Amino acid sequence: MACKVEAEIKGNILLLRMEGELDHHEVESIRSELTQLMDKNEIKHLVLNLSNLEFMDSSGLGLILGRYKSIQKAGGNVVLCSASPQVKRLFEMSGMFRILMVELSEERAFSRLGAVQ
Amino acid sequence: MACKVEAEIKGNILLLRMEGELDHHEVESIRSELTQLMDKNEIKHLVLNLSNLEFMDSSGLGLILGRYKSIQKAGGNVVLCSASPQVKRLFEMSGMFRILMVELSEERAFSRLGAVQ
Amino acid sequence: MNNSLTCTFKSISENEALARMIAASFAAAYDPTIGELSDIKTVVSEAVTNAIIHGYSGAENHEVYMKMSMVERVLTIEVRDSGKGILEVEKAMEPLYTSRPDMERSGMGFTIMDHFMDGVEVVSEPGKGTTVTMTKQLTSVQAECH
Amino acid sequence: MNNSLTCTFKSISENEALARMIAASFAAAYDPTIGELSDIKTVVSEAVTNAIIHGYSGAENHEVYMKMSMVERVLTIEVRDSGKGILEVEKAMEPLYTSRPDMERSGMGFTIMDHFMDGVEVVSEPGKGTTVTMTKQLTSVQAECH
Ligand SMILES: Nc1ncnc2c1ncn2[C@@H]1O[C@H](COP(=O)(O)OP(=O)(O)O)[C@@H](O)[C@H]1O
Ligand SMILES: Nc1ncnc2c1ncn2[C@@H]1O[C@H](COP(=O)(O)OP(=O)(O)O)[C@@H](O)[C@H]1O
Repeated sequence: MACKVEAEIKGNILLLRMEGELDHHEVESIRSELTQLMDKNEIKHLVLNLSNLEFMDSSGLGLILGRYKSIQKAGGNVVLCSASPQVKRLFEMSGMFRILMVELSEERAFSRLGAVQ
Repeated sequence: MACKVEAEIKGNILLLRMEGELDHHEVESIRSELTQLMDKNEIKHLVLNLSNLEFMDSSGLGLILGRYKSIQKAGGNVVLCSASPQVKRLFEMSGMFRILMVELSEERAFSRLGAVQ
Repeated sequence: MNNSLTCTFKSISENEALARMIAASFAAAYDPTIGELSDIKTVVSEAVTNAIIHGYSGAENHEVYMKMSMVERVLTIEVRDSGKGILEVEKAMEPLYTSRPDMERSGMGFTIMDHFMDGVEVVSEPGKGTTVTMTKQLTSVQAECH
Repeated sequence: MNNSLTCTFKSISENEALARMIAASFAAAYDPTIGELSDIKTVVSEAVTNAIIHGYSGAENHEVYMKMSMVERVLTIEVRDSGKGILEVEKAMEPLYTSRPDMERSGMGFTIMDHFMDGVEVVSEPGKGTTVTMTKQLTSVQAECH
Protein backbone atom coordinates (compact mmCIF):
# COMPACT_ATOMS: atom_id res chain seq x y z
CA MET A 1 0.00 0.00 0.00
CA ALA A 2 1.22 3.42 -0.89
CA CYS A 3 1.80 6.34 1.41
CA LYS A 4 -0.30 9.46 0.88
CA VAL A 5 1.01 12.75 2.19
CA GLU A 6 -1.19 15.79 2.68
CA ALA A 7 0.74 19.02 3.16
CA GLU A 8 -0.64 22.28 4.49
CA ILE A 9 1.37 25.45 4.97
CA LYS A 10 0.44 28.07 7.56
CA GLY A 11 3.01 30.84 7.68
CA ASN A 12 6.35 29.20 8.30
CA ILE A 13 4.80 26.01 9.63
CA LEU A 14 4.36 22.90 7.50
CA LEU A 15 1.69 20.42 8.57
CA LEU A 16 2.06 16.90 7.19
CA ARG A 17 -0.69 14.33 7.43
CA MET A 18 0.55 10.91 6.40
CA GLU A 19 -1.61 7.95 5.47
CA GLY A 20 -0.87 4.35 4.49
CA GLU A 21 2.51 2.66 4.77
CA LEU A 22 5.79 4.54 5.02
CA ASP A 23 8.69 2.32 4.02
CA HIS A 24 11.95 2.76 2.08
CA HIS A 25 10.16 2.60 -1.27
CA GLU A 26 7.76 5.38 -0.31
CA VAL A 27 10.40 7.46 1.46
CA GLU A 28 12.46 7.68 -1.72
CA SER A 29 9.73 9.49 -3.61
CA ILE A 30 8.49 11.58 -0.70
CA ARG A 31 11.87 12.94 0.40
CA SER A 32 12.72 15.08 -2.62
CA GLU A 33 9.26 16.60 -2.88
CA LEU A 34 9.33 17.39 0.80
CA THR A 35 12.74 19.08 0.89
CA GLN A 36 11.78 21.14 -2.15
CA LEU A 37 8.52 22.22 -0.56
CA MET A 38 10.28 23.16 2.68
CA ASP A 39 12.99 25.16 0.92
CA LYS A 40 10.66 27.01 -1.41
CA ASN A 41 8.32 28.04 1.39
CA GLU A 42 10.99 28.85 3.96
CA ILE A 43 9.50 26.45 6.44
CA LYS A 44 10.72 26.79 10.01
CA HIS A 45 8.55 24.33 11.92
CA LEU A 46 7.09 20.93 11.13
CA VAL A 47 3.89 19.43 12.54
CA LEU A 48 3.40 15.70 11.98
CA ASN A 49 -0.01 14.11 12.13
CA LEU A 50 0.62 10.38 11.73
CA SER A 51 -2.71 9.16 13.09
CA ASN A 52 -3.58 7.47 9.78
CA LEU A 53 -0.14 6.05 9.14
CA GLU A 54 -0.75 2.32 9.32
CA PHE A 55 2.82 1.18 9.00
CA MET A 56 6.27 2.68 9.40
CA ASP A 57 9.73 1.18 9.62
CA SER A 58 13.21 2.58 10.19
CA SER A 59 13.21 4.17 6.73
CA GLY A 60 10.42 6.42 7.98
CA LEU A 61 12.50 7.23 11.04
CA GLY A 62 15.33 8.22 8.70
CA LEU A 63 13.02 10.52 6.73
CA ILE A 64 11.76 12.27 9.85
CA LEU A 65 15.22 12.48 11.40
CA GLY A 66 16.52 14.03 8.18
CA ARG A 67 13.82 16.70 8.22
CA TYR A 68 14.41 17.26 11.94
CA LYS A 69 18.05 18.05 11.26
CA SER A 70 17.30 20.73 8.70
CA ILE A 71 14.52 22.19 10.84
CA GLN A 72 16.91 22.28 13.78
CA LYS A 73 19.46 24.18 11.72
CA ALA A 74 16.81 26.80 11.01
CA GLY A 75 16.16 27.01 14.76
CA GLY A 76 12.72 25.42 14.43
CA ASN A 77 10.85 22.55 16.01
CA VAL A 78 9.22 19.31 14.96
CA VAL A 79 5.96 18.55 16.74
CA LEU A 80 4.29 15.17 16.67
CA CYS A 81 0.59 15.40 17.33
CA SER A 82 -0.69 11.89 16.73
CA ALA A 83 0.60 8.42 15.92
CA SER A 84 -0.40 4.78 16.31
CA PRO A 85 1.11 2.65 19.07
CA GLN A 86 3.25 0.87 16.45
CA VAL A 87 4.77 4.12 15.22
CA LYS A 88 5.20 5.45 18.75
CA ARG A 89 7.19 2.36 19.71
CA LEU A 90 9.65 3.05 16.91
CA PHE A 91 10.02 6.64 18.04
CA GLU A 92 10.67 5.46 21.57
CA MET A 93 13.17 2.82 20.56
CA SER A 94 15.19 5.29 18.53
CA GLY A 95 15.17 8.08 21.11
CA MET A 96 13.15 10.36 18.85
CA PHE A 97 10.92 11.40 21.73
CA ARG A 98 13.89 13.19 23.22
CA ILE A 99 14.08 15.53 20.24
CA LEU A 100 10.45 15.82 19.12
CA MET A 101 7.82 17.92 20.83
CA VAL A 102 4.59 16.05 21.46
CA GLU A 103 1.11 17.60 21.48
CA LEU A 104 -2.29 15.95 21.46
CA SER A 105 -3.80 17.69 18.45
CA GLU A 106 -2.90 19.75 15.40
CA GLU A 107 -4.39 22.80 17.08
CA ARG A 108 -2.29 22.46 20.19
CA ALA A 109 0.79 21.85 18.07
CA PHE A 110 0.15 25.09 16.21
CA SER A 111 -0.48 27.15 19.31
CA ARG A 112 2.66 25.76 20.93
CA LEU A 113 4.69 26.74 17.90
CA GLY A 114 2.98 30.11 17.89
CA ALA A 115 4.31 30.59 21.40
CA VAL A 116 7.89 29.71 20.54
CA GLN A 117 7.91 31.43 17.15
CA MET B 1 -9.74 -16.22 6.09
CA ALA B 2 -12.12 -18.76 7.49
CA CYS B 3 -15.71 -19.37 6.47
CA LYS B 4 -18.43 -18.82 9.07
CA VAL B 5 -21.74 -20.58 8.62
CA GLU B 6 -24.88 -19.53 10.45
CA ALA B 7 -27.64 -22.13 10.33
CA GLU B 8 -31.30 -21.54 11.17
CA ILE B 9 -34.00 -24.17 11.00
CA LYS B 10 -37.65 -23.29 10.38
CA GLY B 11 -39.77 -26.39 10.07
CA ASN B 12 -38.24 -28.49 7.33
CA ILE B 13 -36.34 -25.56 5.84
CA LEU B 14 -32.66 -24.93 6.57
CA LEU B 15 -31.40 -21.39 6.12
CA LEU B 16 -27.63 -21.02 5.72
CA ARG B 17 -25.88 -17.68 5.93
CA MET B 18 -22.25 -17.96 4.85
CA GLU B 19 -19.53 -15.46 5.55
CA GLY B 20 -15.84 -15.22 4.60
CA GLU B 21 -14.08 -17.47 2.11
CA LEU B 22 -15.40 -20.84 1.00
CA ASP B 23 -12.62 -22.96 -0.48
CA HIS B 24 -11.64 -26.63 -0.38
CA HIS B 25 -10.10 -26.31 3.08
CA GLU B 26 -13.27 -24.83 4.54
CA VAL B 27 -15.59 -27.14 2.60
CA GLU B 28 -13.97 -30.18 4.17
CA SER B 29 -14.97 -29.16 7.67
CA ILE B 30 -18.35 -27.71 6.80
CA ARG B 31 -19.63 -30.66 4.77
CA SER B 32 -19.87 -33.27 7.50
CA GLU B 33 -21.51 -30.89 9.98
CA LEU B 34 -23.98 -29.84 7.35
CA THR B 35 -25.05 -33.32 6.23
CA GLN B 36 -25.46 -34.35 9.86
CA LEU B 37 -27.60 -31.32 10.62
CA MET B 38 -29.76 -31.93 7.56
CA ASP B 39 -30.28 -35.61 8.34
CA LYS B 40 -31.05 -35.09 12.02
CA ASN B 41 -33.61 -32.39 11.36
CA GLU B 42 -35.21 -34.00 8.32
CA ILE B 43 -34.56 -30.96 6.20
CA LYS B 44 -36.44 -30.78 2.93
CA HIS B 45 -35.53 -27.33 1.58
CA LEU B 46 -32.41 -25.23 1.66
CA VAL B 47 -32.20 -21.43 1.56
CA LEU B 48 -28.77 -19.95 0.85
CA ASN B 49 -27.92 -16.41 1.81
CA LEU B 50 -24.42 -15.83 0.42
CA SER B 51 -24.45 -12.04 0.53
CA ASN B 52 -21.50 -11.97 2.93
CA LEU B 53 -19.50 -14.68 1.21
CA GLU B 54 -16.43 -12.81 0.00
CA PHE B 55 -14.84 -15.63 -1.93
CA MET B 56 -15.89 -18.96 -3.37
CA ASP B 57 -14.27 -21.35 -5.81
CA SER B 58 -15.30 -24.62 -7.46
CA SER B 59 -14.98 -26.46 -4.14
CA GLY B 60 -17.89 -24.35 -2.91
CA LEU B 61 -19.83 -25.25 -6.05
CA GLY B 62 -19.18 -28.90 -5.22
CA LEU B 63 -20.50 -28.45 -1.68
CA ILE B 64 -23.69 -26.79 -2.87
CA LEU B 65 -24.19 -29.25 -5.71
CA GLY B 66 -23.79 -32.11 -3.25
CA ARG B 67 -26.46 -30.68 -0.95
CA TYR B 68 -28.67 -29.98 -3.96
CA LYS B 69 -28.56 -33.63 -4.93
CA SER B 70 -29.72 -34.87 -1.55
CA ILE B 71 -32.40 -32.16 -1.32
CA GLN B 72 -33.61 -33.14 -4.75
CA LYS B 73 -33.92 -36.77 -3.69
CA ALA B 74 -36.16 -35.64 -0.85
CA GLY B 75 -38.27 -33.73 -3.41
CA GLY B 76 -37.20 -30.38 -2.01
CA ASN B 77 -35.71 -27.19 -3.42
CA VAL B 78 -32.60 -25.07 -3.00
CA VAL B 79 -33.23 -21.33 -3.09
CA LEU B 80 -30.49 -18.76 -3.46
CA CYS B 81 -31.48 -15.41 -2.08
CA SER B 82 -28.33 -13.36 -2.30
CA ALA B 83 -24.78 -13.58 -3.60
CA SER B 84 -21.95 -11.32 -4.76
CA PRO B 85 -21.26 -10.86 -8.48
CA GLN B 86 -18.17 -13.09 -8.11
CA VAL B 87 -20.20 -15.97 -6.69
CA LYS B 88 -23.02 -15.46 -9.19
CA ARG B 89 -20.56 -15.75 -12.06
CA LEU B 90 -19.47 -19.17 -10.82
CA PHE B 91 -23.09 -20.29 -10.54
CA GLU B 92 -23.71 -19.12 -14.09
CA MET B 93 -20.63 -20.74 -15.52
CA SER B 94 -21.49 -24.09 -13.98
CA GLY B 95 -25.15 -24.05 -14.98
CA MET B 96 -26.28 -23.94 -11.34
CA PHE B 97 -28.87 -21.28 -12.12
CA ARG B 98 -30.75 -23.90 -14.10
CA ILE B 99 -31.28 -25.97 -10.96
CA LEU B 100 -31.46 -23.37 -8.20
CA MET B 101 -34.46 -21.19 -7.46
CA VAL B 102 -33.57 -17.52 -7.04
CA GLU B 103 -35.35 -15.05 -4.80
CA LEU B 104 -34.35 -11.57 -3.73
CA SER B 105 -34.57 -12.00 0.04
CA GLU B 106 -34.74 -14.62 2.76
CA GLU B 107 -38.40 -13.75 3.30
CA ARG B 108 -39.36 -14.25 -0.31
CA ALA B 109 -37.39 -17.50 -0.37
CA PHE B 110 -39.37 -18.76 2.62
CA SER B 111 -42.72 -17.75 1.24
CA ARG B 112 -41.92 -19.37 -2.10
CA LEU B 113 -41.03 -22.61 -0.33
CA GLY B 114 -44.17 -22.30 1.75
CA ALA B 115 -46.10 -22.28 -1.50
CA VAL B 116 -44.47 -25.39 -2.92
CA GLN B 117 -44.34 -27.31 0.37
CA MET C 1 7.38 -1.95 -13.54
CA ASN C 2 7.93 -5.64 -14.18
CA ASN C 3 8.20 -8.10 -11.31
CA SER C 4 8.44 -11.77 -10.49
CA LEU C 5 7.90 -13.92 -7.45
CA THR C 6 8.35 -17.61 -6.85
CA CYS C 7 7.18 -19.48 -3.79
CA THR C 8 7.11 -22.97 -2.47
CA PHE C 9 4.80 -24.11 0.29
CA LYS C 10 3.57 -27.28 1.93
CA SER C 11 0.72 -29.26 0.39
CA ILE C 12 -1.72 -28.52 3.21
CA SER C 13 -5.18 -27.20 2.49
CA GLU C 14 -4.58 -24.15 4.71
CA ASN C 15 -2.19 -22.95 2.00
CA GLU C 16 -4.97 -22.57 -0.54
CA ALA C 17 -5.89 -19.34 1.23
CA LEU C 18 -2.23 -18.35 1.64
CA ALA C 19 -1.57 -18.80 -2.09
CA ARG C 20 -4.60 -16.64 -2.91
CA MET C 21 -3.38 -13.90 -0.59
CA ILE C 22 0.11 -13.98 -2.05
CA ALA C 23 -1.27 -13.78 -5.57
CA ALA C 24 -3.55 -10.90 -4.64
CA SER C 25 -0.66 -9.07 -2.92
CA PHE C 26 1.55 -9.55 -5.97
CA ALA C 27 -1.12 -8.24 -8.34
CA ALA C 28 -2.29 -5.42 -6.08
CA ALA C 29 0.66 -3.20 -6.99
CA TYR C 30 -0.67 -2.99 -10.55
CA ASP C 31 -4.04 -1.44 -9.75
CA PRO C 32 -6.11 -4.36 -11.01
CA THR C 33 -9.88 -3.97 -11.13
CA ILE C 34 -11.85 -5.69 -8.37
CA GLY C 35 -13.00 -8.23 -10.93
CA GLU C 36 -9.46 -8.97 -12.08
CA LEU C 37 -8.28 -9.42 -8.50
CA SER C 38 -11.14 -11.77 -7.79
CA ASP C 39 -10.41 -13.77 -10.98
CA ILE C 40 -6.77 -14.10 -10.00
CA LYS C 41 -7.62 -15.31 -6.50
CA THR C 42 -10.08 -17.80 -7.90
CA VAL C 43 -7.78 -19.40 -10.47
CA VAL C 44 -4.92 -19.64 -7.97
CA SER C 45 -7.29 -21.30 -5.56
CA GLU C 46 -8.34 -23.80 -8.24
CA ALA C 47 -4.84 -24.69 -9.35
CA VAL C 48 -3.38 -24.97 -5.84
CA THR C 49 -6.34 -27.02 -4.62
CA ASN C 50 -5.87 -29.39 -7.57
CA ALA C 51 -2.17 -29.79 -6.79
CA ILE C 52 -3.00 -30.66 -3.18
CA ILE C 53 -5.98 -32.96 -3.61
CA HIS C 54 -5.34 -34.50 -7.04
CA GLY C 55 -1.57 -34.18 -7.48
CA TYR C 56 -0.68 -35.28 -3.97
CA SER C 57 -3.99 -37.02 -3.11
CA GLY C 58 -4.14 -34.99 0.09
CA ALA C 59 -0.76 -36.08 1.44
CA GLU C 60 0.56 -33.14 3.42
CA ASN C 61 4.30 -33.67 3.28
CA HIS C 62 4.78 -32.44 -0.28
CA GLU C 63 5.46 -29.10 -1.84
CA VAL C 64 3.54 -26.89 -4.21
CA TYR C 65 5.45 -24.39 -6.32
CA MET C 66 3.93 -21.15 -7.56
CA LYS C 67 5.52 -18.58 -9.82
CA MET C 68 4.06 -15.25 -10.75
CA SER C 69 5.42 -12.69 -13.11
CA MET C 70 4.21 -9.42 -14.52
CA VAL C 71 5.62 -8.15 -17.80
CA GLU C 72 3.96 -5.14 -19.44
CA ARG C 73 0.81 -5.83 -17.43
CA VAL C 74 0.64 -9.42 -18.64
CA LEU C 75 0.36 -11.61 -15.58
CA THR C 76 1.65 -15.16 -15.78
CA ILE C 77 0.88 -17.62 -12.99
CA GLU C 78 2.47 -21.04 -12.91
CA VAL C 79 1.39 -23.65 -10.35
CA ARG C 80 3.37 -26.85 -10.23
CA ASP C 81 3.28 -30.07 -8.26
CA SER C 82 5.47 -33.18 -8.41
CA GLY C 83 2.51 -35.42 -7.84
CA LYS C 84 0.79 -38.16 -9.74
CA GLY C 85 0.18 -36.27 -12.95
CA ILE C 86 -2.70 -36.43 -15.43
CA LEU C 87 -3.04 -39.22 -17.99
CA GLU C 88 -5.50 -37.49 -20.32
CA VAL C 89 -5.17 -33.75 -20.03
CA GLU C 90 -7.83 -32.98 -22.60
CA LYS C 91 -10.43 -35.05 -20.82
CA ALA C 92 -9.43 -33.59 -17.46
CA MET C 93 -10.05 -30.11 -18.81
CA GLU C 94 -13.62 -30.82 -19.94
CA PRO C 95 -16.31 -28.97 -18.00
CA LEU C 96 -17.81 -31.08 -15.20
CA TYR C 97 -15.24 -33.86 -15.57
CA THR C 98 -13.82 -34.97 -12.26
CA SER C 99 -11.95 -38.09 -11.23
CA ARG C 100 -13.13 -37.55 -7.65
CA PRO C 101 -16.95 -37.47 -7.53
CA ASP C 102 -16.52 -39.22 -4.16
CA MET C 103 -15.08 -35.96 -2.85
CA GLU C 104 -18.02 -34.00 -4.29
CA ARG C 105 -15.72 -32.20 -6.68
CA SER C 106 -17.62 -30.16 -9.22
CA GLY C 107 -15.26 -30.75 -12.13
CA MET C 108 -15.29 -27.02 -12.84
CA GLY C 109 -11.72 -26.11 -11.85
CA PHE C 110 -10.13 -26.05 -15.29
CA THR C 111 -13.26 -24.52 -16.82
CA ILE C 112 -13.04 -21.63 -14.37
CA MET C 113 -9.34 -21.15 -15.13
CA ASP C 114 -10.19 -21.09 -18.85
CA HIS C 115 -12.94 -18.53 -18.37
CA PHE C 116 -11.09 -16.21 -16.03
CA MET C 117 -7.71 -16.16 -17.75
CA ASP C 118 -6.66 -15.39 -21.32
CA GLY C 119 -4.60 -18.55 -21.64
CA VAL C 120 -4.27 -21.83 -19.74
CA GLU C 121 -1.65 -24.42 -20.54
CA VAL C 122 -1.36 -27.75 -18.76
CA VAL C 123 1.76 -29.86 -19.00
CA SER C 124 1.63 -33.12 -17.12
CA GLU C 125 3.42 -36.42 -16.98
CA PRO C 126 1.94 -39.34 -15.08
CA GLY C 127 4.08 -40.11 -12.06
CA LYS C 128 6.06 -36.88 -12.48
CA GLY C 129 3.65 -34.06 -11.80
CA THR C 130 1.64 -31.27 -13.34
CA THR C 131 2.36 -27.68 -14.33
CA VAL C 132 -0.48 -25.28 -15.01
CA THR C 133 0.51 -21.99 -16.64
CA MET C 134 -2.04 -19.22 -16.93
CA THR C 135 -1.78 -15.75 -18.43
CA LYS C 136 -3.95 -12.68 -18.20
CA GLN C 137 -3.60 -9.23 -19.67
CA LEU C 138 -4.57 -6.67 -17.05
CA THR C 139 -6.53 -3.68 -18.27
CA SER C 140 -4.45 -0.56 -18.59
CA VAL C 141 -4.74 2.15 -15.98
CA GLN C 142 -4.62 5.87 -16.47
CA ALA C 143 -1.35 7.54 -15.61
CA GLU C 144 -1.31 8.52 -11.96
CA CYS C 145 -0.91 12.13 -10.95
CA HIS C 146 1.48 12.73 -8.10
CA MET D 1 -0.46 -27.00 12.35
CA ASN D 2 3.10 -26.43 11.20
CA ASN D 3 3.84 -24.78 7.90
CA SER D 4 6.62 -23.41 5.77
CA LEU D 5 6.93 -21.06 2.83
CA THR D 6 9.87 -19.97 0.75
CA CYS D 7 9.82 -17.18 -1.78
CA THR D 8 12.18 -15.43 -4.11
CA PHE D 9 11.52 -12.02 -5.56
CA LYS D 10 13.28 -9.25 -7.45
CA SER D 11 15.38 -6.70 -5.57
CA ILE D 12 13.06 -3.80 -6.33
CA SER D 13 11.84 -1.54 -3.57
CA GLU D 14 8.20 -2.26 -4.44
CA ASN D 15 8.80 -5.75 -3.05
CA GLU D 16 9.37 -4.44 0.46
CA ALA D 17 5.60 -4.09 0.75
CA LEU D 18 5.02 -7.42 -1.00
CA ALA D 19 7.31 -9.24 1.44
CA ARG D 20 5.47 -7.67 4.38
CA MET D 21 2.12 -8.77 3.00
CA ILE D 22 3.34 -12.30 2.38
CA ALA D 23 4.74 -12.51 5.90
CA ALA D 24 1.52 -11.17 7.38
CA SER D 25 -0.54 -13.63 5.31
CA PHE D 26 1.64 -16.52 6.43
CA ALA D 27 1.35 -15.56 10.10
CA ALA D 28 -2.34 -14.65 9.96
CA ALA D 29 -3.44 -18.30 10.06
CA TYR D 30 -2.04 -18.57 13.60
CA ASP D 31 -4.21 -15.88 15.20
CA PRO D 32 -1.33 -13.58 16.10
CA THR D 33 -2.08 -10.50 18.19
CA ILE D 34 -2.20 -7.19 16.35
CA GLY D 35 1.12 -6.31 17.98
CA GLU D 36 2.76 -9.53 16.84
CA LEU D 37 1.52 -9.04 13.30
CA SER D 38 2.85 -5.51 13.26
CA ASP D 39 6.23 -6.66 14.66
CA ILE D 40 6.49 -9.32 11.96
CA LYS D 41 5.70 -6.87 9.17
CA THR D 42 8.23 -4.41 10.56
CA VAL D 43 11.17 -6.82 10.83
CA VAL D 44 10.50 -8.27 7.37
CA SER D 45 10.44 -4.75 6.01
CA GLU D 46 13.78 -4.00 7.70
CA ALA D 47 15.54 -7.13 6.52
CA VAL D 48 14.24 -6.97 2.94
CA THR D 49 15.04 -3.26 2.66
CA ASN D 50 18.58 -3.98 3.85
CA ALA D 51 19.01 -6.74 1.28
CA ILE D 52 17.88 -4.37 -1.47
CA ILE D 53 19.70 -1.17 -0.55
CA HIS D 54 22.79 -2.50 1.24
CA GLY D 55 23.19 -6.03 -0.12
CA TYR D 56 22.55 -5.09 -3.73
CA SER D 57 23.22 -1.32 -3.46
CA GLY D 58 19.87 -0.67 -5.11
CA ALA D 59 20.59 -2.72 -8.26
CA GLU D 60 17.22 -4.12 -9.35
CA ASN D 61 18.23 -7.21 -11.28
CA HIS D 62 18.98 -9.38 -8.24
CA GLU D 63 16.95 -11.71 -6.10
CA VAL D 64 15.96 -11.68 -2.45
CA TYR D 65 15.09 -14.96 -0.81
CA MET D 66 12.71 -15.22 2.14
CA LYS D 67 11.82 -18.32 4.09
CA MET D 68 9.21 -18.54 6.81
CA SER D 69 8.35 -21.48 8.96
CA MET D 70 6.06 -22.08 11.89
CA VAL D 71 6.77 -24.96 14.24
CA GLU D 72 4.77 -25.16 17.48
CA ARG D 73 3.98 -21.46 17.20
CA VAL D 74 7.65 -20.56 16.87
CA LEU D 75 7.98 -18.41 13.79
CA THR D 76 11.30 -18.38 11.96
CA ILE D 77 11.96 -15.83 9.23
CA GLU D 78 15.05 -16.00 7.09
CA VAL D 79 15.92 -13.23 4.65
CA ARG D 80 18.88 -13.80 2.36
CA ASP D 81 20.68 -11.90 -0.35
CA SER D 82 23.69 -12.77 -2.47
CA GLY D 83 24.97 -9.24 -2.33
CA LYS D 84 28.06 -7.55 -1.04
CA GLY D 85 27.94 -8.87 2.53
CA ILE D 86 28.93 -7.25 5.81
CA LEU D 87 32.53 -6.94 6.93
CA GLU D 88 31.91 -6.29 10.64
CA VAL D 89 28.57 -7.75 11.64
CA GLU D 90 28.84 -6.68 15.27
CA LYS D 91 29.42 -3.06 14.37
CA ALA D 92 26.63 -3.16 11.78
CA MET D 93 24.21 -4.31 14.46
CA GLU D 94 24.93 -1.42 16.83
CA PRO D 95 22.03 1.00 17.31
CA LEU D 96 22.29 4.04 15.04
CA TYR D 97 25.19 2.64 13.04
CA THR D 98 24.70 3.04 9.32
CA SER D 99 27.10 2.87 6.41
CA ARG D 100 24.73 5.03 4.39
CA PRO D 101 24.11 8.33 6.19
CA ASP D 102 24.03 9.83 2.69
CA MET D 103 20.75 7.95 2.17
CA GLU D 104 19.41 9.29 5.46
CA ARG D 105 19.33 5.80 6.90
CA SER D 106 18.58 5.80 10.61
CA GLY D 107 20.83 2.87 11.52
CA MET D 108 17.95 1.37 13.50
CA GLY D 109 17.12 -1.65 11.32
CA PHE D 110 18.97 -4.32 13.27
CA THR D 111 18.00 -2.74 16.58
CA ILE D 112 14.34 -2.99 15.63
CA MET D 113 14.76 -6.62 14.60
CA ASP D 114 16.44 -7.31 17.95
CA HIS D 115 13.65 -5.63 19.90
CA PHE D 116 10.72 -7.15 18.02
CA MET D 117 11.97 -10.71 17.73
CA ASP D 118 13.19 -13.22 20.30
CA GLY D 119 16.33 -14.02 18.36
CA VAL D 120 18.26 -12.49 15.47
CA GLU D 121 21.21 -14.17 13.84
CA VAL D 122 23.24 -12.62 11.05
CA VAL D 123 25.57 -14.67 8.91
CA SER D 124 27.46 -12.75 6.27
CA GLU D 125 30.44 -13.10 4.03
CA PRO D 126 31.83 -10.12 2.17
CA GLY D 127 31.27 -10.57 -1.55
CA LYS D 128 28.97 -13.55 -0.97
CA GLY D 129 25.89 -12.18 0.76
CA THR D 130 24.00 -11.96 4.00
CA THR D 131 21.49 -14.18 5.76
CA VAL D 132 19.38 -12.80 8.60
CA THR D 133 17.48 -15.40 10.63
CA MET D 134 14.92 -14.25 13.16
CA THR D 135 12.71 -16.22 15.51
CA LYS D 136 9.66 -15.31 17.55
CA GLN D 137 7.45 -17.36 19.84
CA LEU D 138 3.85 -16.39 19.22
CA THR D 139 1.62 -16.17 22.27
CA SER D 140 -0.64 -19.15 22.66
CA VAL D 141 -4.29 -18.86 21.77
CA GLN D 142 -7.27 -20.42 23.45
CA ALA D 143 -8.64 -23.50 21.77
CA GLU D 144 -11.27 -22.52 19.23
CA CYS D 145 -14.82 -23.76 19.54
CA HIS D 146 -16.40 -24.92 16.35
N1 LIG E 1 -2.54 -31.11 -10.30
C1 LIG E 1 -3.21 -32.19 -10.70
N2 LIG E 1 -2.67 -33.43 -10.57
C2 LIG E 1 -3.35 -34.52 -10.97
N3 LIG E 1 -4.58 -34.49 -11.52
C3 LIG E 1 -5.16 -33.30 -11.68
C4 LIG E 1 -4.52 -32.10 -11.29
N4 LIG E 1 -5.35 -31.06 -11.59
C5 LIG E 1 -6.45 -31.62 -12.14
N5 LIG E 1 -6.36 -32.95 -12.22
C6 LIG E 1 -7.35 -33.88 -12.79
O1 LIG E 1 -8.23 -33.14 -13.59
C7 LIG E 1 -9.59 -33.32 -13.17
C8 LIG E 1 -10.41 -32.09 -13.41
O2 LIG E 1 -9.93 -31.02 -12.62
P1 LIG E 1 -10.90 -29.80 -12.30
O3 LIG E 1 -11.48 -29.30 -13.56
O4 LIG E 1 -10.13 -28.82 -11.49
O5 LIG E 1 -12.08 -30.42 -11.44
P2 LIG E 1 -12.11 -31.05 -9.98
O6 LIG E 1 -10.95 -30.54 -9.19
O7 LIG E 1 -13.41 -30.58 -9.43
O8 LIG E 1 -12.06 -32.54 -10.14
C9 LIG E 1 -9.46 -33.72 -11.70
O9 LIG E 1 -10.58 -34.43 -11.25
C10 LIG E 1 -8.19 -34.56 -11.73
O10 LIG E 1 -8.44 -35.86 -12.15
N1 LIG F 1 21.84 -7.30 3.72
C1 LIG F 1 22.90 -6.49 3.97
N2 LIG F 1 23.96 -6.48 3.13
C2 LIG F 1 25.02 -5.67 3.35
N3 LIG F 1 25.11 -4.84 4.41
C3 LIG F 1 24.09 -4.80 5.29
C4 LIG F 1 22.93 -5.61 5.11
N4 LIG F 1 22.10 -5.37 6.13
C5 LIG F 1 22.69 -4.45 6.90
N5 LIG F 1 23.90 -4.10 6.41
C6 LIG F 1 24.85 -3.12 6.99
O1 LIG F 1 24.48 -2.91 8.34
C7 LIG F 1 24.27 -1.52 8.58
C8 LIG F 1 23.22 -1.33 9.65
O2 LIG F 1 21.98 -1.82 9.21
P1 LIG F 1 20.64 -1.28 9.89
O3 LIG F 1 20.76 -1.42 11.36
O4 LIG F 1 19.50 -1.97 9.25
O5 LIG F 1 20.61 0.27 9.57
P2 LIG F 1 20.42 1.06 8.18
O6 LIG F 1 19.74 0.18 7.19
O7 LIG F 1 19.57 2.22 8.57
O8 LIG F 1 21.79 1.46 7.72
C9 LIG F 1 23.90 -0.96 7.24
O9 LIG F 1 24.15 0.42 7.16
C10 LIG F 1 24.79 -1.77 6.30
O10 LIG F 1 26.10 -1.25 6.28
